[in-house]
Amino acid sequence: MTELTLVQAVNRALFDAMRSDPDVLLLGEDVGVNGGVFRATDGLLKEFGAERVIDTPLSETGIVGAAVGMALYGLKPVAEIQFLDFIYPAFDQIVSELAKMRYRSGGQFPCHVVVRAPYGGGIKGGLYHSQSTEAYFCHTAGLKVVVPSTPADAKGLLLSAIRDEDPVIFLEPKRLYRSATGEVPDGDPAVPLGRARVVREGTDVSLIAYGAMIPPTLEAAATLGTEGVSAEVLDLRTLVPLDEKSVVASVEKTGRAVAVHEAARFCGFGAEIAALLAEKAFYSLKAPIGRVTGYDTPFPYALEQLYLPDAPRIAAAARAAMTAG
Amino acid sequence: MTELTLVQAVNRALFDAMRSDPDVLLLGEDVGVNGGVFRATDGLLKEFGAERVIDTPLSETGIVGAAVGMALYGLKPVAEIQFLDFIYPAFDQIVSELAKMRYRSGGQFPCHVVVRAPYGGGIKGGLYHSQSTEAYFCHTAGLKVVVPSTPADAKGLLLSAIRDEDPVIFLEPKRLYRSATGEVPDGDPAVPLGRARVVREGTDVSLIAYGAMIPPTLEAAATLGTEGVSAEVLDLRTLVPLDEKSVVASVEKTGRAVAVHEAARFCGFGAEIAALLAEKAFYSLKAPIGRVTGYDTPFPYALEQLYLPDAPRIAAAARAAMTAG
Amino acid sequence: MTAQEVATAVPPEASDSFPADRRLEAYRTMVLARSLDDRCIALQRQGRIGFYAPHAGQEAALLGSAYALAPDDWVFPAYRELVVALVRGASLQSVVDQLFADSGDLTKGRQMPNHFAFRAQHFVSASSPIGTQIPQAVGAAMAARSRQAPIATIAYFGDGATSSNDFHAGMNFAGVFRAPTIFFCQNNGWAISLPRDRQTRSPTLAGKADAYGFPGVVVDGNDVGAVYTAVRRARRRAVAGEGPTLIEAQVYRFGPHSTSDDPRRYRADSEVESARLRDPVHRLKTELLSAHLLDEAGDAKIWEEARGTIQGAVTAAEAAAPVGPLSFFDDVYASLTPRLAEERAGAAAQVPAEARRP
Amino acid sequence: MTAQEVATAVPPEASDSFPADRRLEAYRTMVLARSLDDRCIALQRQGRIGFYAPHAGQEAALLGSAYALAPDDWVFPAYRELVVALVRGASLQSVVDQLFADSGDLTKGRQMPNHFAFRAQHFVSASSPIGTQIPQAVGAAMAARSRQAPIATIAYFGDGATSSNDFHAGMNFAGVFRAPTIFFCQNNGWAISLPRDRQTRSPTLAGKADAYGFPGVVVDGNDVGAVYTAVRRARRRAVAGEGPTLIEAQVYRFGPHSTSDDPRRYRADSEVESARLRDPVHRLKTELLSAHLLDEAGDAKIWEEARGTIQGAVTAAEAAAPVGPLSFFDDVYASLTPRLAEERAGAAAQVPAEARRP
Ligand SMILES: Cc1ncc(C[n+]2csc(CCOP(=O)(O)OP(=O)(O)O)c2C)c(N)n1
Ligand SMILES: Cc1ncc(C[n+]2csc(CCOP(=O)(O)OP(=O)(O)O)c2C)c(N)n1
Ligand SMILES: [Mg+2]
Ligand SMILES: [Mg+2]
Repeated sequence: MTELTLVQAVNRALFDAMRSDPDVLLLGEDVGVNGGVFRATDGLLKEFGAERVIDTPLSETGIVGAAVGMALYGLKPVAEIQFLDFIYPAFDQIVSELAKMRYRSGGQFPCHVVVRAPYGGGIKGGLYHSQSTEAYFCHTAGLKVVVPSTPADAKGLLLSAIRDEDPVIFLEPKRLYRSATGEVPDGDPAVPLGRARVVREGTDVSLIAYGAMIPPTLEAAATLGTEGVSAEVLDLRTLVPLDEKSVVASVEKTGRAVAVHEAARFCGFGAEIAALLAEKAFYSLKAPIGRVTGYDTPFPYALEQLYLPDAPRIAAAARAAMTAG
Repeated sequence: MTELTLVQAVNRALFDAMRSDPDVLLLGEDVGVNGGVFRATDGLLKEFGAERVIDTPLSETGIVGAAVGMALYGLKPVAEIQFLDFIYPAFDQIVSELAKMRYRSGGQFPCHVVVRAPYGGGIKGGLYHSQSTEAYFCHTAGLKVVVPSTPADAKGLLLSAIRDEDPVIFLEPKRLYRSATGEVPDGDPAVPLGRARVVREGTDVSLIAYGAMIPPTLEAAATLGTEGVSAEVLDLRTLVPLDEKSVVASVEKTGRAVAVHEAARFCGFGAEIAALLAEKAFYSLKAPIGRVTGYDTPFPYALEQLYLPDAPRIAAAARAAMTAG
Repeated sequence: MTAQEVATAVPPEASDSFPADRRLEAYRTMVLARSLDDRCIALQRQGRIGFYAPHAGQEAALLGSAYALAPDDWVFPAYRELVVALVRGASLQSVVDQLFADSGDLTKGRQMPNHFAFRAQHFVSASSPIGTQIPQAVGAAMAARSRQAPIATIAYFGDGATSSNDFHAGMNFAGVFRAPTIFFCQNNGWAISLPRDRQTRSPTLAGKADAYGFPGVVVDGNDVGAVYTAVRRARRRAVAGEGPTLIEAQVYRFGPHSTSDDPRRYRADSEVESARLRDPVHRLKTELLSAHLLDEAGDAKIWEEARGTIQGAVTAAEAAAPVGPLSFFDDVYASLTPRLAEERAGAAAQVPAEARRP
Repeated sequence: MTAQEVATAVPPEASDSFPADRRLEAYRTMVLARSLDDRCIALQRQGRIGFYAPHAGQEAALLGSAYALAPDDWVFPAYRELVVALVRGASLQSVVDQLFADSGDLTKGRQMPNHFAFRAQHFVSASSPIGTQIPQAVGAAMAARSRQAPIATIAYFGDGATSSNDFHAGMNFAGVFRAPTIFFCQNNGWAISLPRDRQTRSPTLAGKADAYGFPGVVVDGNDVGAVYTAVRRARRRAVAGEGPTLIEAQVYRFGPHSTSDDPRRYRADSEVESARLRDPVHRLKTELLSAHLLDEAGDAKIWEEARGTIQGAVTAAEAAAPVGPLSFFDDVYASLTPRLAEERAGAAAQVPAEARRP
């Protein structure tokens, strides 16, 4: 076990994956000499050389397009998009190519690429350094979508993502890059994709969150605890494939649910959670399903703290669920 | 009144808009000399000339990027994307620029562009001529999203979209381009954005659909009628801003809801409908909320009829809602 | 040194010439290709296949390039390259099965006709979005080099595709990383209704390579030998580590863009007629006739054989079983996710009984 | 005729030269710009503003181009062009208010520092995604022409942006439609840590214009007069209906990419030092000194005045009210949608009382 920050855990996972598999390689803007603008790839160029840690021109289309070609040939590229906000020039390659390659070829051409991207607000990044548009990718059949919230998960899930056979969009909560620290197993702590984690058990209300929303959700749960409300906190970890069973089981137990994410509300991931529960946990529901999310505006700069869900908003939604009906 | 097909109604709306406002212009691939691959822009080049009906190079980035610039300068461009499946090269211009221009400039630079695109399956188009990815745009604050289902609405909503002050993604159900015919008012039949339409009244279950899903939904409602189930059919027409009131009111009346769309289910628009109802119509709900949608696979070719929701699947979901509990 | 000069600077080798002993075989394949085109348009008109994108007028460019490649090279096609797949060893039957989307279709009936994928032939899955294969070909080339495989990759695309994002990205990456990639642009004069001159003001498409720091060459795409030589040389450059080449093969699309297109709306028949004077099939035939490798009787037989072969494949395809009714749930991921398994079970309950028969 | 030759073929005019009577004013602005840069980096280090992207080293390119434009021209900036806004009449206060995101900020505190928008100056809203302004500038130029407005649009971007999709699309559209657009590329040698030579193998960036059929010119971006002349001529071409021009102004970024960047990770101090020998501020000063339009005492006063002016603006910004706490719901659409109205009401209930004070 080593105490690491989340970004250090990402870095370790990349080191481990590249050491254990010569087919793994990295490409992206500023990932080599500069070690990544968040230092996630620090030291990798030195150890693995410029054929495996590739500083690319400023083209996300090129980064993902080339990664797709590399994967077709048999390598395991890990592409970095500097900020999730800058992934859209690669959107066509991701949704039209990467997501559909195995399918459209009748299984002849699997195409395993991991696309890493820091996402989310809380760093005063304004409209273009704060976005959280995981729903676009979750709605795209063929992609897996993973969001860690702790250093241990960041390492374990990234290792699993790199070893998976399917394309994975791996979203790193940049707000937690340095603020989240924790013990990380040294060996090979692969954390399986597709399994949610109960971070805190509870019986009255299920708070369903992921990524950078886990800390404020836990804070809300603690506050609720002092008020005699027992909140269960679920960290989804993998959005696709979603661990539906764990979500449904939690709400069957508690009867109340609040979905939390920082992305805009309308057609956000919380809508899928609500829809899932309104279908499969309907008879257990004791209260309307709450959503605590970013607002349906672009991500603001000066007022980001009002935009972002925080513990008081999450607790308020849980209280509303408790008193409903 | 004139009897028109849906694509003819689109064509009429473009004629009317361009005749009444010299600032309206069109651009896209094959829209001029060829009159559009579906003939939606037939005859426009001849009447309005090459400065207002612009055949562009093969670049959706260029089409939308240029349209944004034209709108900033004060014109009202209507950009055609040949198939919704090919909009992704323009995704960055749409979500990063078009959607956010007014906001990020503090209201100084409104940017009114209509992006028209035929969408949806049923024409044996396979993965890349059948998509229905409205959810991407609905999740993007700053965009309005409109989907007509009849010739009269196609004309009326397109006129409203062109006269609106905000960017509009206007999705045309290509499967209905020629198969849907109907009376279309001649004058200026603007149909306001943001209002759903009750296509068929009912008391037992609300079927909530839009675009090309309206005909099979009506067919299902008719079948249900013969079984003594009174189904209400709501045509949303505008997905953003959604007419939440009408949706909630219908389900408050019926107590049961089935959302229908051809897009993939996971994080699709139906999730938002379900989430809305699970929040705001919770106490009226008598049964789990159903979703009849495309499956979570890419859009197939040979088996598209099994992929697409049809009247039997919709009716089955409504029956399930009736017998639930 | 301009791009043109750089390309010329690659010293010619004897092996750059189209092998004389394969010219008749090439002609046979060309006739097969042309006949297949005619037949497929008819099949589509009869409603027996759903769509078709013809290659008539582009056969010499397709064949010349295909013959110049090595078996281990990787092909990144657009949608008019079925002849390339045939030259690389894909069976005519598997091509026709794809058009019919039957159970013999290696793409399992998932794609529209013309969107082939032949793993064994390193013929990568085609998609409809224009240009996306271009940076992929570059990535595969980089991957091959990093594994020390002495191969090249080739990306096929049209004049219209030069306007795409992916062309720019792929060309630039190839230049920067000196990828062993051949960019093979078939300039057939049109992108649906947009003529080449409205696609870009670049004097030639080949000249666009300058912007990425590597050579571009124009070649007469009706001349199978000239195309072969251009691709051989580009391939040698690539494998020798000298980097990519852009080849612009100037051809003409004789037919409609696809069976959904009516070219009379945007171009004069006379333009087509004059282009047909340079018909690559006719040209190779004339060459073979004057080299006494072929006579008219032999030619007639070749055409007849081609039609017969095609008829056999079509008959077999029409007799083939359809794809399994729930097969469209497979291959989304390496294995079914719980959600897909549930959806599949739901669909199984809905599929009408008659469709469920194999 | 190569692109270079075409550009040279535009006949020179007297008005192409930087007006002698504005050189001192230009120097004053340059000093203001440099001083503002230094001050803003300090403000960011002190945590008083959130971010800053410096322009030091690029002042002559910025000023030379800005002075060459007409008031009705439209500017499509990247994020280092605040000097251009100043030359066009935006107040220093409004620039500083944007950096502080206070209630004087015309962008209402919505964007990070350096992402300006000044409607009155036709200075279009900047965004972070690289290159997106380029086709927009082309569209605006097409719109202006269709309204018979005798203006040009100018798109500012960096060397890195030449790899973007939008560069390719915008350049190609401009060529095809002969748009009256000036593409002004400030090649400052770096795109964060990627040096120009790894960005593309194109010998010059200006040469990329060939691929789109219009001229490209290289200009010494440290020479305000040379930049002015190049932009004047490109503007005349544009307004005369002769189409676009790409200008590559060769400059050097003295500072970090932004306050988030540590350039020592990727470049040697010695490289910066040698670039500083060509400092554009120093160069213009030397010119003015030798033309006896300035002496050292006058220079010192200019610097002192600049610092004073900046201090005044900073003081005012720090005293300004913050933006209204619920203002972030405005301007998503022309008017609040029902959903946003509801969300706004919900947020109002949550905003702590102290934040609600104006
Ligand atoms: C991104 C994208 N936009 C639009 C289309 C529609 N479309 C299909 S083929 C085509 C023209 C392609 O022209 P070219 O590249 O010259 O190839 P050709 O068909 O002539 O072989 C267009 C516009 C598409 N498939 N993909
Ligand atoms: C699409 C996109 N990808 C990545 C980034 C991150 N990024 C910000 S500035 C920059 C480098 C830009 O270089 P250049 O165009 O030369 O402009 P300069 O900063 O040198 O003025 C990068 C990669 C971005 N803003 N947008
Ligand atoms: Mg073509
Ligand atoms: Mg730069």
